[in-house]
Amino acid sequence: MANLNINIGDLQLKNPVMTASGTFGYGTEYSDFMDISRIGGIIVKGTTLRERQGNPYPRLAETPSGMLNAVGLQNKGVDYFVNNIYPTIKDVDTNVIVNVSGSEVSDYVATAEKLNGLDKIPAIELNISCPNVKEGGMAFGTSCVSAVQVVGAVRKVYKKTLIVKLSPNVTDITEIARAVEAEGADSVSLINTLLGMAIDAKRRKPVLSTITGGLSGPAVKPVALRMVWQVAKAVKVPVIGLGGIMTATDAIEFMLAGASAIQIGTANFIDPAVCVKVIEGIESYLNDNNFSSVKDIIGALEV
Amino acid sequence: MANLNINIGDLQLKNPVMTASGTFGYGTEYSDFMDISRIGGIIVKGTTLRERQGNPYPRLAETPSGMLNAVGLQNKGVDYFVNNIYPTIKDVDTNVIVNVSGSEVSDYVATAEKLNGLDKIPAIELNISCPNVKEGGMAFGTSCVSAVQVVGAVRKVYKKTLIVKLSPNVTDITEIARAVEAEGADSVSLINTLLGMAIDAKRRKPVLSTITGGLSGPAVKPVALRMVWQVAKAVKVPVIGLGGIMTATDAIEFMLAGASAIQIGTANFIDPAVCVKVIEGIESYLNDNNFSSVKDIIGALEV
Amino acid sequence: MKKFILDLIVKENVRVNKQYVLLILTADEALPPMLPGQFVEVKVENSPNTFLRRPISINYVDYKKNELWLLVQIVGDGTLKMSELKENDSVNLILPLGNTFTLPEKKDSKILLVGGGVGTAPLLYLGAYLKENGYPCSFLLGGRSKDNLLQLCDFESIGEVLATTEDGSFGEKGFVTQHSVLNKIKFDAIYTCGPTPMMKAVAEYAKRTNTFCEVSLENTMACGIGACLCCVTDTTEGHVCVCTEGPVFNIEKLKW
Amino acid sequence: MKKFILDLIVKENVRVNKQYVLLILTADEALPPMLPGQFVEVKVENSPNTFLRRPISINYVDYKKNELWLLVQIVGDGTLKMSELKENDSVNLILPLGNTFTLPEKKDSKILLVGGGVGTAPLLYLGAYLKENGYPCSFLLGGRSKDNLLQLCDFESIGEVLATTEDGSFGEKGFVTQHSVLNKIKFDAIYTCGPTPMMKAVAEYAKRTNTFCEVSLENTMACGIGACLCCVTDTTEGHVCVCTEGPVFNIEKLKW
Ligand SMILES: Cc1cc2nc3c(=O)[nH]c(=O)nc-3n(C[C@H](O)[C@H](O)[C@H](O)COP(=O)(O)OP(=O)(O)OC[C@H]3O[C@@H](n4cnc5c(N)ncnc54)[C@H](O)[C@@H]3O)c2cc1C
Ligand SMILES: Cc1cc2nc3c(=O)[nH]c(=O)nc-3n(C[C@H](O)[C@H](O)[C@H](O)COP(=O)(O)OP(=O)(O)OC[C@H]3O[C@@H](n4cnc5c(N)ncnc54)[C@H](O)[C@@H]3O)c2cc1C
Ligand SMILES: Cc1cc2nc3c(=O)[nH]c(=O)nc-3n(C[C@H](O)[C@H](O)[C@H](O)COP(=O)(O)O)c2cc1C
Ligand SMILES: Cc1cc2nc3c(=O)[nH]c(=O)nc-3n(C[C@H](O)[C@H](O)[C@H](O)COP(=O)(O)O)c2cc1C
Ligand code: FES
Ligand code: FES
Repeated sequence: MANLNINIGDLQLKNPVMTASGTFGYGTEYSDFMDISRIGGIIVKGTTLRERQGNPYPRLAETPSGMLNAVGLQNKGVDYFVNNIYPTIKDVDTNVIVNVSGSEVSDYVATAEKLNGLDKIPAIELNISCPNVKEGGMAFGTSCVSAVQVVGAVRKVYKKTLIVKLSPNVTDITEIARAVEAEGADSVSLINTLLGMAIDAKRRKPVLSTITGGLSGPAVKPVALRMVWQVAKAVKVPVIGLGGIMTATDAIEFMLAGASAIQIGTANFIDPAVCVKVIEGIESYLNDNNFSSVKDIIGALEV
Repeated sequence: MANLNINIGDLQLKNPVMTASGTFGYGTEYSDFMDISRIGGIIVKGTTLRERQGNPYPRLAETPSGMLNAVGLQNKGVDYFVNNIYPTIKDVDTNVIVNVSGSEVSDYVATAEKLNGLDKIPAIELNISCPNVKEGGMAFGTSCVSAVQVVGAVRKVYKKTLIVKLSPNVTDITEIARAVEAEGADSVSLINTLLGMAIDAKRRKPVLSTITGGLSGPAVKPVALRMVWQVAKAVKVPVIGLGGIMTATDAIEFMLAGASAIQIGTANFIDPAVCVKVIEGIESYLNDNNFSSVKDIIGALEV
Repeated sequence: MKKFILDLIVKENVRVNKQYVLLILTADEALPPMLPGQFVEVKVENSPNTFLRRPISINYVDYKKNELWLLVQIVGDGTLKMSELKENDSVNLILPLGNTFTLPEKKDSKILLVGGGVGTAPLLYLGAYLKENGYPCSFLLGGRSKDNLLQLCDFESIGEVLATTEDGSFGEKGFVTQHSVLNKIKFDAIYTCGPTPMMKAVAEYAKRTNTFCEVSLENTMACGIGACLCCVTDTTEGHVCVCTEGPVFNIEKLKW
Repeated sequence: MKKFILDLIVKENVRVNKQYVLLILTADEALPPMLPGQFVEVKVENSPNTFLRRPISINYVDYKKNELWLLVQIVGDGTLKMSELKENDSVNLILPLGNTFTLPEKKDSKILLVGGGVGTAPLLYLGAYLKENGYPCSFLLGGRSKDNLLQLCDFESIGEVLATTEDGSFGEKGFVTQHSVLNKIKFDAIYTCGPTPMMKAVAEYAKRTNTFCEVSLENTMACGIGACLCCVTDTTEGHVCVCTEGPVFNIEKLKW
């Protein structure tokens, strides 16, 4: 039996499969469908300093092999998370990781500080790549200067594993990856959604209330895979790959490209039990191909 | 009957439907399937100063709702085009436009100069966005400085309609669009392919000989639509929209987002007669919605 | 309520008319408990244009026959493919999803179920459920013409059926909110599902007459289980998910 | 040759074995002329994983019955969906595509057609075409076991059939290039289609024995008509498109 353990900084994963923020609620939504403690890590909803109502409806457009969302970080704020949600999820026997977002550097810092004290939250993922909010969000992740500011500031106050989630809406993602690595990020995760748009030709209106939204799903997989490949060569910290993963084969492709772990997002909507299937599929692949550890396939692409 | 005429600079199109470079050969390949003179404009293969063999096989990977290609500008060079191909296509009763690529600014200039003399070529499209060549190509289109260099230099020697084809692999496409507009481009066309990658998990090898390739087809439509929307607001010259157009409805979406004309690429492979269907579909839409001219829907999105 | 991912079997696909099919699904194992107002998320196979699951209301559950009924209106590729399902085909569902209607306290309440178009789908199961629990109810169904009134016989077997058609081909001529019963009887509870303009008109009537009223909303959905936050509606409590806090809402809570 | 986009009708879908089906297609109008070695591009419907058309060789054309035969090996989603086509289903094809084999000048030439796996598909039509034009030919077919030798009866009705199987269950045991006939007879022309290693071995034999030899290549294709330049193979003349300058190539031209 192949060993599926993977470490991301100090974070110990029982397997490389995590859930992508914003697609898995707080985990409990999926517990009817599978044993969620089997998942390597659960990255919960984007959390901000203060409560956010998110964007108006409609927030969703279906696209060829994908979807656009414009949720806009709806959440009840970090205090509510700490007081009301954390107690209900802290005993899930896996890593619960909080995805943190903000409109100002100080928001990120304040939110990270509050999460730093939570025993059962071993890591946070800094979302500097949300395309669906007017201020902050993606703006931080599309220039090295601002990415460095926010990561540097959070690194000072946050002592556990710090993952930084990168935006694909950039000319050179390796530049940003290297910049946040230099600021002390323990890992980078990519990709967040691609900025896209849908139009209803009949009504001559945008489908989304915000006109543009974030594209996810299999449609983006080729772009995500390319970026993971580029970033894995550019940085020394472990890379977490995501974008359009639907099957174990997809997950394996990301790991071959250089990802140490992967996240599953949109696929959860199509099959709420997909995470365990991917874990099992990776295990079979390793066994069938005589790999003793999942580490053996990280970056193992023959080029 | 709605009027379908559109002008792009001095270029007069009988309708806004063109074919995308590299997907329609020299046009004649499709003449068994439809009357190609009905198409508004035929943009022929990427042409370079000297003959190019392109990249090794494999050059193609199928992806969810799309494909990756790594052709790498295989063509026999501009002299061969002028002497051998031009004579066979110059009498097609539509606009034949040459897509021009190069590895150095001087290549672009020399190629454009040779094409400037051809009577029946009313326009060229400068490809500063090919992701499949090592030198030049996309590199020119991902920084304002280099885009300005090549467009400025070609503008000096090329007197007819100059279209510049933009790369979507950038942080801010409007910046590049404005820069090339300032250098005298008569129009911008977008998007070229998104840089992507495909992996064969079984063989643990990249699918393409070049590892990465260009993503096209419906998968990229949401990104293309968003970029056309952004660029149409940012520049005054007409915008030509493309990326994943399969149907008349798709084409209309691009025009509502601000495109004055559109190009059809990958869809030609699925249905070699798609261009005339799109033309007819646009005409029906205009008639059904009481628009007297196709110009009425350009940028007519209600936001 | 515990949710399941199940592969059900098509027992029968009844062509109701050009636009509608009734899918009668079954399974080897007993179907789990489901409440009126709840819905399922259908995985559509063989449809390149259908990436996400499709939400469909629970039209009826026959526990004795172990049948789940879905009434499907063909509007796009996803529903078209559902309508082409054949006997013994397998179809993957997540169920049961969403909340349910709030029943009145008193069994002798005057209850009206108002439906239009495919919105009548959840009302059949609601009516049957009310009846089973000892609540008599009446139906007020609206459509463009008689052809658009679906499952009339099924409704009639449960309670009184009132109707309006725009062309007068059945029941009273006009819209549901113009039906004479609304001037004659003061109902204790109204439950409604149908096109938004219809539900808004019903809600207005309920507010005017101070009647308890719940509406069942539609919305575009991705997950159906409260994970994605794509399906919100604006309420007095802010944005809430239609898939978990709805689809059934008291009109007092909506910002209509 | 003029190319067409045609909707053909499935007249019969013959299950050859677990891995193979034979699609017999027809049309109301007379099928256009097609040559051996040419192929069609099939549009696969209802398959979310199949975006591009799929190239399939012309297996046989029966102009009298107005039938086009396609022999399909199920390897992925596209060919699986093709294998599920039912009588009277419509299937959209672009045809005829590619070049053809070069026939010898002399009718009494000794001709051998060597095929393996699904690569025997174009050889049936080539054999029939040769026969019709007065050229006798022999077939040398290879497979893992007898089950893998397809359409044996059809081949036998055209000419002599020699075979090799890896397990010896039919013909001689071994690979096609080990067949004894190759040591006994000096052929004037060899045409081959099958797995690349097999074709390379045949080409080597042909070169060694100085025999005229054409191979039919496979390749991943997008357009099938020479427009996209995705399907190149490396030749003495540089990169050329398999879909237009092939699929049939003289081995002298290939860089094997
Ligand atoms: C809780 C709930 C219960 C539902 N119950 C039923 C039911 O019992 N029977 C039934 O037939 N349908 C029901 N629907 C609607 C059904 O989900 C949609 O009709 C279906 O998703 C359309 O899928 P499609 O692929 O056929 O159409 P698409 O190709 O997705 O869309 C076709 C057209 O329909 C419109 N459309 C798509 N989805 C919706 C929607 N949710 N509401 C309104 N318009 C839409 C699109 O804008 C487009 O114009 C319900 C929806 C919800 C949210
Ligand atoms: C000129 C030509 C003629 C052909 N004639 C026939 C024929 O008569 N009968 C027949 O069954 N097949 C034929 N093929 C092969 C056929 O096109 C492929 O098997 C088919 O495209 C696979 O589609 P799929 O969706 O089922 O598999 P996919 O899901 O696309 O692929 C499944 C597996 O098959 C491999 N594969 C895909 N395409 C090819 C290919 N072209 N060659 C080799 N491996 C491939 C993939 O790498 C993958 O491992 C021909 C191919 C060409 C180029
Ligand atoms: C509905 C939805 C909500 C999302 N919310 C967040 C979020 O709050 N924070 C974040 O970092 N990413 C968010 N994302 C992005 C995903 O985490 C992921 O990066 C992206 O969807 C690509 O992966 P996928 O193709 O597997 O979905 C969201 C995506 C979707 C579809
Ligand atoms: C096989 C192939 C070859 C291409 N070659 C060129 C080229 O030579 N020059 C160019 O500017 N774009 C080239 N492109 C890009 C297309 O012109 C177009 O920008 C892109 O495919 C997006 O449009 P689509 O989704 O409609 O195909 C090529 C695309 C494909 C698929
Ligand atoms: S559909 Fe995902 S939260 Fe409602
Ligand atoms: S498949 Fe397009 S050129 Fe051959």
